[in-house]
Amino acid sequence: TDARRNEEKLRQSEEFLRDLCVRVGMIREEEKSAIAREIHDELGQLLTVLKMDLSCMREAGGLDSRSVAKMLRMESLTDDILYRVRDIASTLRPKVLDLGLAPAIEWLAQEFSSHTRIVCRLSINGDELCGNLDSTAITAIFRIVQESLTNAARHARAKHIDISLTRRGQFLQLLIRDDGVGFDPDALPICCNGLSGIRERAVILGAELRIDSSAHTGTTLEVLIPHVVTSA
Amino acid sequence: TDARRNEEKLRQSEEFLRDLCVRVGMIREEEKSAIAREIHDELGQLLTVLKMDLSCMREAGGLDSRSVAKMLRMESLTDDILYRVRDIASTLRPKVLDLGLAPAIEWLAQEFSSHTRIVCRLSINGDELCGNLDSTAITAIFRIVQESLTNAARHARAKHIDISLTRRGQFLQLLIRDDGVGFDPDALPICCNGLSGIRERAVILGAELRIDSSAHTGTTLEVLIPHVVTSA
Amino acid sequence: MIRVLVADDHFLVREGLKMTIAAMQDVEVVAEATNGGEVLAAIKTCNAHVLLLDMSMPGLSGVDLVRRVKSEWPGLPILVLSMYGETQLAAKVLQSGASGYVTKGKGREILLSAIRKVASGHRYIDPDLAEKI
Ligand SMILES: Nc1ncnc2c1ncn2[C@@H]1O[C@H](COP(=O)(O)OP(=O)(O)OP(=O)(O)O)[C@@H](O)[C@H]1O
Ligand SMILES: Nc1ncnc2c1ncn2[C@@H]1O[C@H](COP(=O)(O)OP(=O)(O)OP(=O)(O)O)[C@@H](O)[C@H]1O
Ligand SMILES: [K+]
Ligand SMILES: [Mg+2]
Ligand SMILES: [Mg+2]
Ligand SMILES: [Mg+2]
Repeated sequence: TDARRNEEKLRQSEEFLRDLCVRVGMIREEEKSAIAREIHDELGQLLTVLKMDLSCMREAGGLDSRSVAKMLRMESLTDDILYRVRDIASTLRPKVLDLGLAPAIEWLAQEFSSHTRIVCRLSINGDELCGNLDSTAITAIFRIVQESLTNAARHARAKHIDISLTRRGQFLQLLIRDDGVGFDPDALPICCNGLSGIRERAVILGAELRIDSSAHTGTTLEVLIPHVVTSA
Repeated sequence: TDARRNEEKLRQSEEFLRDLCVRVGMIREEEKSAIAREIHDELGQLLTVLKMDLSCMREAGGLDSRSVAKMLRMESLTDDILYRVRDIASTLRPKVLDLGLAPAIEWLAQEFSSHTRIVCRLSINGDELCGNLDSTAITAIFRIVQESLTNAARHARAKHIDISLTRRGQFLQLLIRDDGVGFDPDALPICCNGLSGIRERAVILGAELRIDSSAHTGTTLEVLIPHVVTSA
Repeated sequence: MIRVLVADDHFLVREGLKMTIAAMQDVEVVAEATNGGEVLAAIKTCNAHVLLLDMSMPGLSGVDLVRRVKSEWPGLPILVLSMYGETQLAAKVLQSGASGYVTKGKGREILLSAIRKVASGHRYIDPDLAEKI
């Protein structure tokens, strides 16, 4: 019975930690979207007003040419700041996530291809299923794809990446495959955050995670997301 | 032996989750300081430049009084935006954390008192010990104090808060006590993030956490941080 | 003329500071620096009366740079310009040997009084912070 009690204690502590982990992951995303909203809405708004004030004053006329040049400079400075604000906000949480998983992944793949010139092929067949995912799950899946693409670009020297999202019985299967140089998933330095972020998201999704990688085949990441998650 | 194996599996999974939790907490803080830095270094600097441009143009003279009024309006708008930028960045991660735990908590208490008019008494005696804390630990302790103050302000209707940090043998003891209405720590709604954030930080610190609360005595939060954490 | 060495890693900020100072009757910019190393090198040659110093630059910067400059050039007043408005930071910077602390975004008037004050051997603290200290 001593062993029993120990086991029970351990199970409880495991449960506690799992809850905590899910909770923390959710908070992190909530925090990010709150900051993104604040930056985007508050700063964006105020800067837009400033921009309009500047243009108005210049267009009202009555300024000498040196002053007009200065005003133009300030307007373009304000544009730069606005651009940085949008950029920071969308890095924190892309607005496109509100449209659902398929559009968000399409956007991501498109951005990725245009920045890296790596060909990115999409196949999303579980779309009916995706419609049922709650926003926590959508964000978690999105972040997994995002980090996988970043890794492929930074480490794999890949030419092609395939992303597929398919229904498999009770599961939604996410596959991300690159044709790059591969690596040994069991011999990783502990300094890196990307893969543990992916693992954290898998825990949040209650999903199974598999990483296959070798120099010949490149890297394949598979996430099996139970259907249960989708009814929220 | 079956029980043994199960127990071992459970323990591994517990270990995995604890690691993950610590990792995720660290990433979250890193993310926040990266955004804070970006906001300060990029947005803050550009806004400063804009402000200088505006002031110079106005002070150079040659503008009619309507234009001067408009310029003043834009300058004060820019001040507002700068103020928001500072505020967002310091909510993410106050720079004062770089100075160490004692100054950071002093700053927190000062800001808190001036915003809420709740008296905040500090007693930091473990300062020599604090000097040994690494930045992860300092941030975790800071966040615990921060959330406790927020809770006291939002829920406790407290008049006074005492914060103390004292050496207790092999431990650093953090106490946060308010004289408010109290609550039942065992009957909490699951919607809230604050206390689970505190729990998460305790896990990161490898610390023991105790919450005592009743309508008579207010709320006391105790965190016992093992000395081990301090040698990093 | 008060001779000022301007140190900031941000190009546009340096330009802005130079423009602001250009409009001051009794102040002139005699040299610029974009990091700690350049600051230390420039001090040797430019015979500045005031070092106008950005708090965060790459490499040696902030409190460490203030200490270093003070130990080598104890007679050179340092006026720190910073994005940060926490009083504890200002206190720390002043304690490390700086003569003044001003948060960025303040207008020409404040910058001018601050430069004059520290050039004449006095201290200057941002009015927004002074009331809190
Ligand atoms: N698709 C890939 N192809 C080749 N190597 C990879 C791939 N994905 C990951 N790796 C290897 O695994 C390591 C860990 O990846 P991880 O994402 O955890 O960290 P990182 O990308 O190095 O840093 P970061 O914390 O910024 O993500 C990488 O440094 C790289 O060596
Ligand atoms: N110092 C306190 N005094 C009285 N009640 C408290 C105190 N701290 C917490 N509580 C109670 O415990 C609950 C949970 O606190 P917790 O910080 O987890 O969530 P919250 O403050 O409601 O929301 P948030 O997620 O924004 O923190 C509160 O809603 C409140 O009822
Ligand atoms: K001048
Ligand atoms: Mg990575
Ligand atoms: Mg709370
Ligand atoms: Mg700088």
